[in-house]
Amino acid sequence: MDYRKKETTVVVSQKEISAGIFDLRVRTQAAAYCVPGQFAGIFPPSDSRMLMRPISICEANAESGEIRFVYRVAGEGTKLISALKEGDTAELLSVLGNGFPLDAAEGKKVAVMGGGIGIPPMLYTAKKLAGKTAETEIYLGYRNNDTFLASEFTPYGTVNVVSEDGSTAYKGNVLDALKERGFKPEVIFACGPMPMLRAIKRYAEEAGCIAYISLEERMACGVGACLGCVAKTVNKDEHSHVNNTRVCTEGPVFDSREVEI
Amino acid sequence: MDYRKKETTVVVSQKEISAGIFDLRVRTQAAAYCVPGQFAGIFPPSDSRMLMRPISICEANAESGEIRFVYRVAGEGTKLISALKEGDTAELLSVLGNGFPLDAAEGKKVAVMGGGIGIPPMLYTAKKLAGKTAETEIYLGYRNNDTFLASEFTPYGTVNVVSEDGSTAYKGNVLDALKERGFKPEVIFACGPMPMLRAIKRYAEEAGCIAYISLEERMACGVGACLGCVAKTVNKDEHSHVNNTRVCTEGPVFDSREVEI
Amino acid sequence: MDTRVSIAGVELKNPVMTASGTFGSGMEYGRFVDLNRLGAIVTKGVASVPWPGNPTPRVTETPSGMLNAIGLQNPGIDVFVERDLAFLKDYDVPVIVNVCGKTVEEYLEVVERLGDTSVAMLEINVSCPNVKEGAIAFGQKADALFHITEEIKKKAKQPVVMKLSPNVTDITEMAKAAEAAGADAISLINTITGMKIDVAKRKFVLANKTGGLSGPAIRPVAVRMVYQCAHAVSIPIIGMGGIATAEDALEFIMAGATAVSVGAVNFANPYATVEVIEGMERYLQDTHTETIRELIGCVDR
Amino acid sequence: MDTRVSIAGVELKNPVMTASGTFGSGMEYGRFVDLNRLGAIVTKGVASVPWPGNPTPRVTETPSGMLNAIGLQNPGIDVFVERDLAFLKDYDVPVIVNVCGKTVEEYLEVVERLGDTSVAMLEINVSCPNVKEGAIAFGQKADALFHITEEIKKKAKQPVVMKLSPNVTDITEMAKAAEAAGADAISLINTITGMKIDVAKRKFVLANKTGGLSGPAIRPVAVRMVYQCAHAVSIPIIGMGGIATAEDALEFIMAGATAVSVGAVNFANPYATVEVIEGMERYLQDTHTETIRELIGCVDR
Ligand SMILES: Cc1cc2nc3c(=O)[nH]c(=O)nc-3n(C[C@H](O)[C@H](O)[C@H](O)COP(=O)(O)OP(=O)(O)OC[C@H]3O[C@@H](n4cnc5c(N)ncnc54)[C@H](O)[C@@H]3O)c2cc1C
Ligand SMILES: Cc1cc2nc3c(=O)[nH]c(=O)nc-3n(C[C@H](O)[C@H](O)[C@H](O)COP(=O)(O)OP(=O)(O)OC[C@H]3O[C@@H](n4cnc5c(N)ncnc54)[C@H](O)[C@@H]3O)c2cc1C
Ligand SMILES: Cc1cc2nc3c(=O)[nH]c(=O)nc-3n(C[C@H](O)[C@H](O)[C@H](O)COP(=O)(O)O)c2cc1C
Ligand SMILES: Cc1cc2nc3c(=O)[nH]c(=O)nc-3n(C[C@H](O)[C@H](O)[C@H](O)COP(=O)(O)O)c2cc1C
Ligand code: FES
Ligand code: FES
Repeated sequence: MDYRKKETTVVVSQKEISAGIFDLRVRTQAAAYCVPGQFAGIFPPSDSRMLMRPISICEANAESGEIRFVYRVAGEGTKLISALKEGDTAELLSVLGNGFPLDAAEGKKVAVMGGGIGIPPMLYTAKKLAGKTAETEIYLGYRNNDTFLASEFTPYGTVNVVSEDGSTAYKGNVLDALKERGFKPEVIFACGPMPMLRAIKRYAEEAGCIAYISLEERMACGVGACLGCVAKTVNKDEHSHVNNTRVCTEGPVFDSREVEI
Repeated sequence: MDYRKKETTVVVSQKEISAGIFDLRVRTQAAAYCVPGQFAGIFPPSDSRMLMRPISICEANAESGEIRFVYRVAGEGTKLISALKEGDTAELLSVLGNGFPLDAAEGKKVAVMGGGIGIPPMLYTAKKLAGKTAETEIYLGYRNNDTFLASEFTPYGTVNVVSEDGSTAYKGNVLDALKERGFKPEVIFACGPMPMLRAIKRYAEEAGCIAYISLEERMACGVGACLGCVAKTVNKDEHSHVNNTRVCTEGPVFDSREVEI
Repeated sequence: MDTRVSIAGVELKNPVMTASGTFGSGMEYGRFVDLNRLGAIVTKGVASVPWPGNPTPRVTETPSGMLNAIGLQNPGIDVFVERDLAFLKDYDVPVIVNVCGKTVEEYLEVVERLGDTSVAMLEINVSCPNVKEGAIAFGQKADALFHITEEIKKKAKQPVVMKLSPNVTDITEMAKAAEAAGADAISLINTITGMKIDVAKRKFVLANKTGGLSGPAIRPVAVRMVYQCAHAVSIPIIGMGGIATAEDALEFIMAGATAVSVGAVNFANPYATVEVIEGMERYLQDTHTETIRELIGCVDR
Repeated sequence: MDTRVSIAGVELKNPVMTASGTFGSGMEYGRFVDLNRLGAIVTKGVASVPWPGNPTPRVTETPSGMLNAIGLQNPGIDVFVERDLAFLKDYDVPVIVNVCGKTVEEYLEVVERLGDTSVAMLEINVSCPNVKEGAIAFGQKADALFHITEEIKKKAKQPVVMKLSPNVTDITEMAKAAEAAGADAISLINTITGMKIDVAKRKFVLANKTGGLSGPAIRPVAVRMVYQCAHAVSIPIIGMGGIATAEDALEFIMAGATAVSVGAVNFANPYATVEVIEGMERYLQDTHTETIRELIGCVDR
């Protein structure tokens, strides 16, 4: 269960599934070694750009040998990546980081929560949790009714689609919906924008449940060497003993109690 | 007869016509404005490489709107250019420089001489001279019997293929062959390596004929602005009055008497 | 939407100039862009007499940049005034003449000759790394820079912009020396000294061995130096170094530059200057910013 | 074919090292390359006590380069000796420890602690642009550099390499100061101070505002400085700055470096170090060059 390589992969397909949101599938042996919550570094096809773009694994299929990424075009790098077409090659550094501790969900009431472009890794998470939990409720937060990926969650739990503008079933944020439904998870798995993760951290502390949250930080190496990507921790970190842990290797998934966000 | 643009052209075809020698055809309106001896700047498809690669026009066809280049892979830039395929785009700055003064050949005995990768522009030159001269003899110098392009010259004059290793009709250099044949040109048009051009300059002075030679120099702008590409001149140059003339705009073709090489 | 800026009393339609030595005197690029669209044209360095420059090769490419060792080839002030300034008179664009010399006297000669021309400003090149005498020698020591600036200010009829070299330990010292000596503005950065070796031939690529590095590669260094100078002096700053797009230009303005120059990128994209201007206009529009002047130094606000 | 070089009596299998701070202590990249293949491993800067480093964002990309403002986060010498040096003991590769500090005393503490370890050499980082105290303050003034070098030489049990900053007017002055104070070698260049601004947000991209520029963008500057130093001092030089390929590494060696370090490029290509070594071997073979040592400084021959 350990794979870490930089390699040239082949693009199986790429399409724009929503405005500015792309679904990219590549073929690589790494597909057999992924855990939900892990990510890959995709290098923009550009020889003036040195750094990879960390993108979460949205699905990985050992049989087909395919990894799927769903990402938003945020800047020049992702724009270049979005121009890749079937048959093109994509340089990938994978598999990076630690995924969600799925075992912690065994037999529990679980909330899977994703916000915005944090939703893709939660699809893979929900899928891998299927059958393991006592109950899975899925909360997906969007800005409006452009609810990319939402329909794909249906097989894996009760899906609650939340939007800021109220154009979906629930209005507000994912925690509003959870409270409205009166769901009381024992474990939360979450990825999304920082305000959402902060709210979840607070909620988990108050409600006495455990939340695993996936953090984002600027990265250079992706493998723990450069110390570029640290997050503040409550306790001394393993590596430098300075309450600054590496998101790329100790994360990106953390027990919300461990990090100061 | 004046066209100077940077534009995105479409690759019509590209093939390797000899080891490391490529034949690239692109579609551009510039094709209607070319004179033999002029060149274009081809930008390598790479966003870390700022400068164009000056490549002579090997043929231009106003009707089909195509320009043909024949070039050798010399370094990283030409290597990247050689990977372009039909349908790809190529960034081109053209049409650059002054071509051969074809009128000077009107009714004269003319030698068209090309050496190595200096041969491509001479094909276009020979073609455009056809019917204008009293007589055209063509001298093509190669290292060995890899005589790329030679057969294409046949319609335009008596072709004499020379090689350093003697594996073709004549052994030695193009001037050896000319002397061996006893041909006495009134005008020479030439492109090739510096030693060949130096020898032609000397020959022309001794034989009292006029030689137009095409020079190479490292270029940045290609349009006369940077003063990167100068050649030493006998008289004060037009631009800076310092006996340093710009190859990209005052050349690349010069009367051999004007330049110190 | 208002893109106007002014430097030492000279009004510019917009803050986008050409960098000296990369745009000739405008003639060559007039076929690609409408020169009247430019904020100003900064000409190639001109000396009191013609200079032949360095042997070739003079230019080569590096990752996201290039090295040049032109060595300030120029026709001298006489030809320049007769030909280049005459050509530029037909355009409605302020002309900034870049001045070079080997001694203070040589600089002064050019400055005085330009006194009764229509030239809008003088940019004094004390930072060219490619000539042995003069130039950078004045640009790497604060006292030498102070002295030459003072002398030039005594004779100059136009506002004086001192062009600083990045090849120094502390750029703010140089900026302060220029300001203290009366410079009306500073421009930066000139090129960073670099070298390239052809490992197949085991030879220097440039005949001059070293050359000046320019292009996008150096942009982060240039932005940093502009920011530092903006905090060290209160005269206006013309920022440059690797500007290719409006975003790049805005980085300099937000760091504290009043105007910017597009240099080596002209070679890669002869339309770059006007594209930067248009992109800037779009940025103002899209962000509902009334004037470009609001953005000067805004990164600190 | 012989790729061996020696620096201050330390024998290296080949001249290819890792640049401090880009390779951790080797652990992380041991999954990509065989650490035993390397000429030497240069570790991340270590101080007398743990340093937390700067706030994030600490890294960002620039054209053919990157900026970092890690701020020398490190676990301090105790953890470093127990964990990192212990890990490296299992490898047959010389270890060079990069040392940082805020005061001369702090540097000395680390140097002394390393005295009775198996460490092969010490690299003294007086050139990190990302911390406010210490570091670069010692690296931008010749007398300060002389002083700290002298003090360290008094206590050091291993050969001392002084790592120079490129953010100076004259790198040869610094090299000479280090040599005069007894340094056994110098390494250069550390990063060039740079800045990036997010024009959409009108904010600095890095929390620290400035960062150190590294990567291929700076290579021409680094090669030039190595060349200059090779002509100024006779102690060996470890060259670095944007090395990505064997050709790049050979540029430094031909300019006068005895060894080279691969830095930021490890992030783009984790196999870079070994690819550089292999490419160098191919070059020696293809050009019928017997030893890499013949190539040191050969551009002048
Ligand atoms: C562990 C992890 C997983 C992620 N998963 C996804 C995902 O599944 N889908 C998705 O759309 N996005 C994801 N992101 C965010 C994604 O990495 C950025 O949007 C992307 O790097 C932006 O690159 P760019 O070149 O388009 O932007 P630019 O702003 O041009 O990038 C410049 C530099 O900043 C870095 N950068 C910019 N924004 C971010 C960011 N938010 N996080 C980290 N680095 C950034 C880039 O990597 C690059 O090095 C993830 C980030 C992390 C850390
Ligand atoms: C007017 C003119 C016409 C030319 N016509 C042809 C042609 O028809 N066919 C052909 O094969 N070659 C031609 N050349 C040479 C061709 O430009 C170079 O071989 C090419 O630029 C090498 O680029 P590179 O990236 O592969 O090499 P690199 O060595 O990687 O290039 C690095 C830099 O050096 C420049 N450079 C390298 N070699 C030369 C050279 N010999 N002349 C000018 N610049 C050079 C490149 O343009 C680039 O800027 C011509 C040159 C000139 C000046
Ligand atoms: C080919 C070339 C010639 C230059 N000539 C001059 C000059 O004559 N005077 C001057 O002050 N700067 C000269 N420069 C420096 C530029 O004006 C500018 O300061 C530098 O290139 C950085 O900007 P850039 O990265 O946009 O090119 C020259 C630069 C280049 C590339
Ligand atoms: C992320 C990062 C961290 C660095 N940390 C250190 C350090 O701790 N000590 C040091 O002397 N240099 C440090 N450096 C500088 C490098 O060792 C090297 O001198 C510089 O990056 C130039 O080489 P490069 O272009 O190959 O990266 C660091 C560089 C980077 C990119
Ligand atoms: S990105 Fe380098 S340590 Fe995390
Ligand atoms: S290449 Fe710029 S003047 Fe000729």
